[in-house]
Amino acid sequence: MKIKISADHIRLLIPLVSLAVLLVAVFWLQPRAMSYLGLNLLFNLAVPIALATIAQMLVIAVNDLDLSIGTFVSFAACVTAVYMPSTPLLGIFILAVAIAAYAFMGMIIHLRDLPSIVVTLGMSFVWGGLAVLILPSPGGQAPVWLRSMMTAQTPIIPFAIVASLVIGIVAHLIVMKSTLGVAIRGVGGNARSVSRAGWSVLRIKVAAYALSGFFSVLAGMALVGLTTSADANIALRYTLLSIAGVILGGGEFVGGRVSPIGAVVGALTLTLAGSFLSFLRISPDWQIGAQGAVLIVVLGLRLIFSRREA
Amino acid sequence: MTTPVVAVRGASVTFGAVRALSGVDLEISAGEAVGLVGHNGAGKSTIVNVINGGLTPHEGSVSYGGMASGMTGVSAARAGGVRCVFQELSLCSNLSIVENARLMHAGLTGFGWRKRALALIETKLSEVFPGNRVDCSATVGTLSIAERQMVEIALNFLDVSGPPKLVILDEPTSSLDSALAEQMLAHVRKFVSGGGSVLLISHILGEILSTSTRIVVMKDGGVVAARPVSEFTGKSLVEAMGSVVREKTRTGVRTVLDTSPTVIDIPATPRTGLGLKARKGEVIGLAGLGGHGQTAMLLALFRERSSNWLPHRPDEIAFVAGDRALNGTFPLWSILRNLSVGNLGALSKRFSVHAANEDAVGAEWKQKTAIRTPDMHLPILSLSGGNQQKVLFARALSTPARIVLMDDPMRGVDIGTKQDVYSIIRAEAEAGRTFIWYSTEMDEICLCDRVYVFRDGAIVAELSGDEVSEHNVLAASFSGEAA
Amino acid sequence: PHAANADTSGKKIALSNNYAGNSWRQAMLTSWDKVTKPAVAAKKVAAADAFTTAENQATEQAAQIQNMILQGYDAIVLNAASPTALNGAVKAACDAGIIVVSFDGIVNEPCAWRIAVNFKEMGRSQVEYLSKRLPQGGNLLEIRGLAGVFVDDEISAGIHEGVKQFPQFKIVGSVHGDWAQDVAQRAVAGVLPSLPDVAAVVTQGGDGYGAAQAFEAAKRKTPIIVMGNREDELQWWKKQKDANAYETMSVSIAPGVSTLAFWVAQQILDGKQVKKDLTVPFLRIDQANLEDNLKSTQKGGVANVEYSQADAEKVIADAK
Amino acid sequence: MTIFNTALSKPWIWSWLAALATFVLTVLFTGGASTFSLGQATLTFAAFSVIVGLGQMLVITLGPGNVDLSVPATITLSGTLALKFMNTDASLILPGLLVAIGIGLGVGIANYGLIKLLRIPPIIATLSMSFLVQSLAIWSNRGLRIKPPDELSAFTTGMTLGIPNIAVVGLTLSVAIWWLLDRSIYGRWISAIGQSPFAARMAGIPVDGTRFLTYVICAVLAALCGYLLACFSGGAALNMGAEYLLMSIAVVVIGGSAVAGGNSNVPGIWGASLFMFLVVSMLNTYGFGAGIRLMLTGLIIIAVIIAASRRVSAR
Ligand SMILES: Nc1ncnc2c1ncn2[C@@H]1O[C@H](COP(=O)(O)OP(=O)(O)OP(=O)(O)O)[C@@H](O)[C@H]1O
Ligand SMILES: Nc1ncnc2c1ncn2[C@@H]1O[C@H](COP(=O)(O)OP(=O)(O)OP(=O)(O)O)[C@@H](O)[C@H]1O
Ligand SMILES: [Mg+2]
Ligand SMILES: [Mg+2]
Repeated sequence: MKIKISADHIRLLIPLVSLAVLLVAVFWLQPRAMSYLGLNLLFNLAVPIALATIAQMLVIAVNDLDLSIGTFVSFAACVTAVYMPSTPLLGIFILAVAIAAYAFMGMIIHLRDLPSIVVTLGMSFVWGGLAVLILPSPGGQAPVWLRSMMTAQTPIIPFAIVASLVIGIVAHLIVMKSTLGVAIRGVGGNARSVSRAGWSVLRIKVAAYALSGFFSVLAGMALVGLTTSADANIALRYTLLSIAGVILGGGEFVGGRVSPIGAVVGALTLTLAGSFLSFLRISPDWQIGAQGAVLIVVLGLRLIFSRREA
Repeated sequence: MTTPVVAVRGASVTFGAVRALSGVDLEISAGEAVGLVGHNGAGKSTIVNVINGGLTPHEGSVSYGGMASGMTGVSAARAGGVRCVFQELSLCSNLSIVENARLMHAGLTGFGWRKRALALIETKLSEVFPGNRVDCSATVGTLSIAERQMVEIALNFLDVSGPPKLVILDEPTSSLDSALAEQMLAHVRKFVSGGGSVLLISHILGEILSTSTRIVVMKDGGVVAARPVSEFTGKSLVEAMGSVVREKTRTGVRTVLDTSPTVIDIPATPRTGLGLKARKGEVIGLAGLGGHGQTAMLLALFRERSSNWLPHRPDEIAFVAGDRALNGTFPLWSILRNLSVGNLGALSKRFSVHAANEDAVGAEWKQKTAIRTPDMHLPILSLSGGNQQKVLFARALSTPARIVLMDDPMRGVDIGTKQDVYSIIRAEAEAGRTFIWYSTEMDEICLCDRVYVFRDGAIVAELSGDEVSEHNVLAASFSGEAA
Repeated sequence: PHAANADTSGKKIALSNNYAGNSWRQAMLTSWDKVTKPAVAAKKVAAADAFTTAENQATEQAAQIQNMILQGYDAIVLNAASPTALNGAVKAACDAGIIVVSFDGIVNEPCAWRIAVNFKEMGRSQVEYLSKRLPQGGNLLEIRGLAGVFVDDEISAGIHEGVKQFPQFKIVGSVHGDWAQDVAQRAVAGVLPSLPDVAAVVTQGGDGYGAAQAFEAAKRKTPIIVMGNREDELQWWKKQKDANAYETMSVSIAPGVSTLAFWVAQQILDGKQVKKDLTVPFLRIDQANLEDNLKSTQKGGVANVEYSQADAEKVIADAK
Repeated sequence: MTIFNTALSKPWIWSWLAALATFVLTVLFTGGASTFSLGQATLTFAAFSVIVGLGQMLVITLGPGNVDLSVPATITLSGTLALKFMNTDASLILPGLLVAIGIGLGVGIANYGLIKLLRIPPIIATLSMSFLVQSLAIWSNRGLRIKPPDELSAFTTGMTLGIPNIAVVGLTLSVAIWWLLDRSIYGRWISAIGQSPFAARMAGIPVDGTRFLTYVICAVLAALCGYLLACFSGGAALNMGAEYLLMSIAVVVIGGSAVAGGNSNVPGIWGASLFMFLVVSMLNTYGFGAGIRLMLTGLIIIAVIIAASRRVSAR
């Protein structure tokens, strides 16, 4: 009698519908995009964004916000491009230390009860500074294996789509299915009751931040694989993109309500929105404004479903 | 002689200037149901926190089942088989019931734990609350408050790796209606007769008297009486708590009301043919089982009569929340600010809040509603649950509002204060205020001039004057389907 | 003159631009518009569309280029956010048979053409000029651009080279002005109180006026500030020149170089053999031609030159 | 009274201490010679951050997720349009100011319109709006720099009794906002909303009206800052606001306002604004390269916030 649509399904439905609508619009404007090559070109730059969005989502899941993701991904990209081709061990070591620094940041935030926004804002300067030190002017080089991985010709389905699917599923398993994921979201929902149940909220938060750092590192590496080189400012915009991606994907800033698949879909949607505008060929004066308009329209779609949320 | 499940010896706890516990001894043995009563702020929740390891006493000790006292804190308590249903709901509302169970029970590991957990919860839930209609695969956020409370209770009785030895229930029935409360108490009795032990806290003395084997009375941070239940009567229990029982103050039908002007008039719904009408000076009760639309109606009434865009006219309507954490208190603020926020306009000159006026109003209501605090400038969260509720009450009553909406406002308020508030309500009603009062307690419903009974989101019966009685309300609550 | 003269009237050219947030870029877009509109009307090419990304980011520009591949452009004229980070997308475009011509912000992917300005020389020449004005040397304040960006690094390297060449100069302070007047003003005002006497300010363009303002606010003697061809800088210079015979020079790349890139792309589409690396001189203004340049510069804009098809042919021929 | 008030007033102390320390360190570099001129420069530039920071603070006080990212674009648009409107004509100074304020009103109304009508989270709504506003600025003037009227330019760069006029303006606005926040009913309202919008609604607070007003005030302050900044630096540039995105947020949080909303303070904004200018000046003065400079800036911010945190948790 009653059709059971849970809040979680709605959360996922909205981004999927937005993506589908945009995709139809893009195909209509540019039928050439409807091909193996076309889909790859449309979506391959969404792969690092999707990874960064997952990283942001992990932090949002524990009710924090990470303003340093953009500079951290840039930093990871610089390390990858500078050290990975010649001295991979050193590169891996630096990245591992960076992930540990992320975990440490989570620890400080929890122990001192600091606002994550301020700490990550401060860290964004630190990562930016380190990136400039490592790579004062653009350059470096993608390691061959990374380049060939990111430009792989997968059968039938383009690599960009395969990669997005894999990212979504892995993140879903970690965040929605594993015990650690339950604990992470539990801390976002009600940290007090998680600690009353005998868990160490500190350890959970540290794990969330470490995972976030790990996904950010992957984002940086994927980015270098696509662009073939790095610079210190390469991913600054990922901070806002990743936040927008999480929200677009149905996540909420507080309360541990997140959706990994939604986040990946959100990242794809954001990327596609940019292409959609290119294909519309608006006057250069208004191209920037049109990006805003598209964001508004895509998020406005949520209104259609909002009667249920209210 | 068996070793006690938990033994608290000489525990003292202080919060700044407040001495919440002073040298309390408490032992609970297997097969015992200990009822814990006391006024708001007596220290009941504090001793609960000491027992479950969340709070280390500043003096004294806690030990579990004679275990070596090497372990401390929450993990020691859990290892000792202590489970706790807290006064405020404490599930993660963004997680599913199953996931909450996973967080609560470390034993739920390994492949397929979700399936196992689901089965365990479904069994336990229908064991404690037979005939419930809770969807055990749902996310907690989609459940009503009563359902959440039911789930939380069931989760704490869950037998994952060994049954719980001691279950602490801190005002577990405050958001349950009487039928559900009775089911829960029945389960407690069964659990205790099976060798488990329970610490039950409630302000509803009937529950304590009917369920406990032993009653401990607390007052101002200390234990003042601890005797088997057979040595107490309702009256002696109240006296032990330090309050005086007053006669029921029902004054009979006040006929003057029939001529006073109508202040609220909600047209009849076609389904049941009944609407809601309230006159100046009336106390209207909203009754029925919990979760049948009473809160929704109060929220709608308030929204309708107050603007979301323009400053509110405080002489129109005021609201007393029942769910403090959700829509009542402002946690960063002092007690005083929490109280004065409802009527800032009257305390201000040219939009600027006048500190002296504010202090005066604070002092007046601190005294009127007996808020237990040394200083109204302390944070609101330093108050016990019941005292926070009094602040919300004072917030509404200190406005000149003609209509006061009350959403089960006496949750967790002790009996002495309740009686004070009842008489304030009476006096204010006589002075011309209208009260719309949703309550889950039958005693309170019986104090109202007129009562509307709710079922499935609509009014199914209107009772007035002498028709207002427990029997009639219950009959109307359950008769909906036949009509 | 050459054998293969393909018809370019059916060819579509796109401008990929990564930033529109300053007057230089706006002048660049205006020049593009001014030159390509008549070219399209005269059926020299079928289309010359300009695209700008919302944020100054290599990743967004890479996506933009990939979209242009899908849109079927025959050539892409590119002012790149990064000399290397677009290489993946540029390679993909080349592989799809698209001509890529980069200018100002050039890319180092070998398949693309580059119309470069010798930024290093631009920096070095500033010091050389100063050595003539101040033979005895003095203290320099360096205002740099945006940290981590190629152009900033190049010009700064040139300046340091110049200082090595003319060791009577010493850089006593270096701040990042992000190529913006107000940022430069803020940064200079912050270090100025702790600096010794400054004889001259070497800049990267777009920051000279801010520096002048900061010196004025600190009530310090105005040093020789090398300007960057912005109209307000020239205007200020003119005022100082008239009042107290103030002397300096101004140097920057002309925004109209976008139109040169357009014609070069057209020539390549036309089948011309064009060397991969072309250079254009930077646009320098001196005491003598200040008034002329001021007259021809739009109020509030940047000193500019636009290129014709003939200019492009000449540049190509010269490079041979 | 006293316990509560002193506890509340503590979080901002740390940004002031940090500002003082950086000031002393910078001045020491020159053996004290630069005290006065550095002080003046600091006051001037800090005042701009203060003006936008005040508005941002009110918005952040509204609770988690509330932040106005359209501040930079609003600064740019109001600077551009006001200067274009005045076109160096001194008689249009006041109407020009009204144009700037009008732009602030417009952006604020539009921001809240998106948030309320389309239920878009504020971060994204104001980000989208900033793109639109930036486009408007590009379209309206294409980046041409028009000079401010001479009188206005003299006022914005001038001093009164040795204090920069801009700082006087900033101070006046700060006092006004401090009154709003600490003394007025409106201040209680935004604090309540920041703690729990639902509880605020049920306490009879006009939640939408208050939030609307807050977003409008923030945009108007940004527009005012744009007007002054454009006049101060001799013309509007399309990127003149970019600096103030991170800056406006940083001064609020470093100043000790609770990011979770509900609790904020005005003196902290000043301390943090002075500090943010001084820290860059100090590192520039000591001649650090860009990389080291950025790193140290970040580490100092974190150190300040850790030092401040002990106070906050003792409350
Ligand atoms: N975190 C705290 N900070 C300061 N004071 C506190 C704190 N927690 C409790 N108190 C004080 O300790 C005393 C005991 O509180 P407790 O919560 O144990 O009362 P209670 O008996 O559970 O009351 P109620 O029936 O209202 O729930 C009260 O006076 C309360 O104000
Ligand atoms: N305290 C509250 N604050 C906010 N929303 C509430 C509250 N209580 C109920 N609601 C919402 O009001 C609507 C009606 O709720 P419901 O029918 O359960 O009211 P009720 O019968 O008073 O319930 P209860 O007895 O649990 O308070 C639901 O959408 C619910 O989410
Ligand atoms: Mg209690
Ligand atoms: Mg209710």
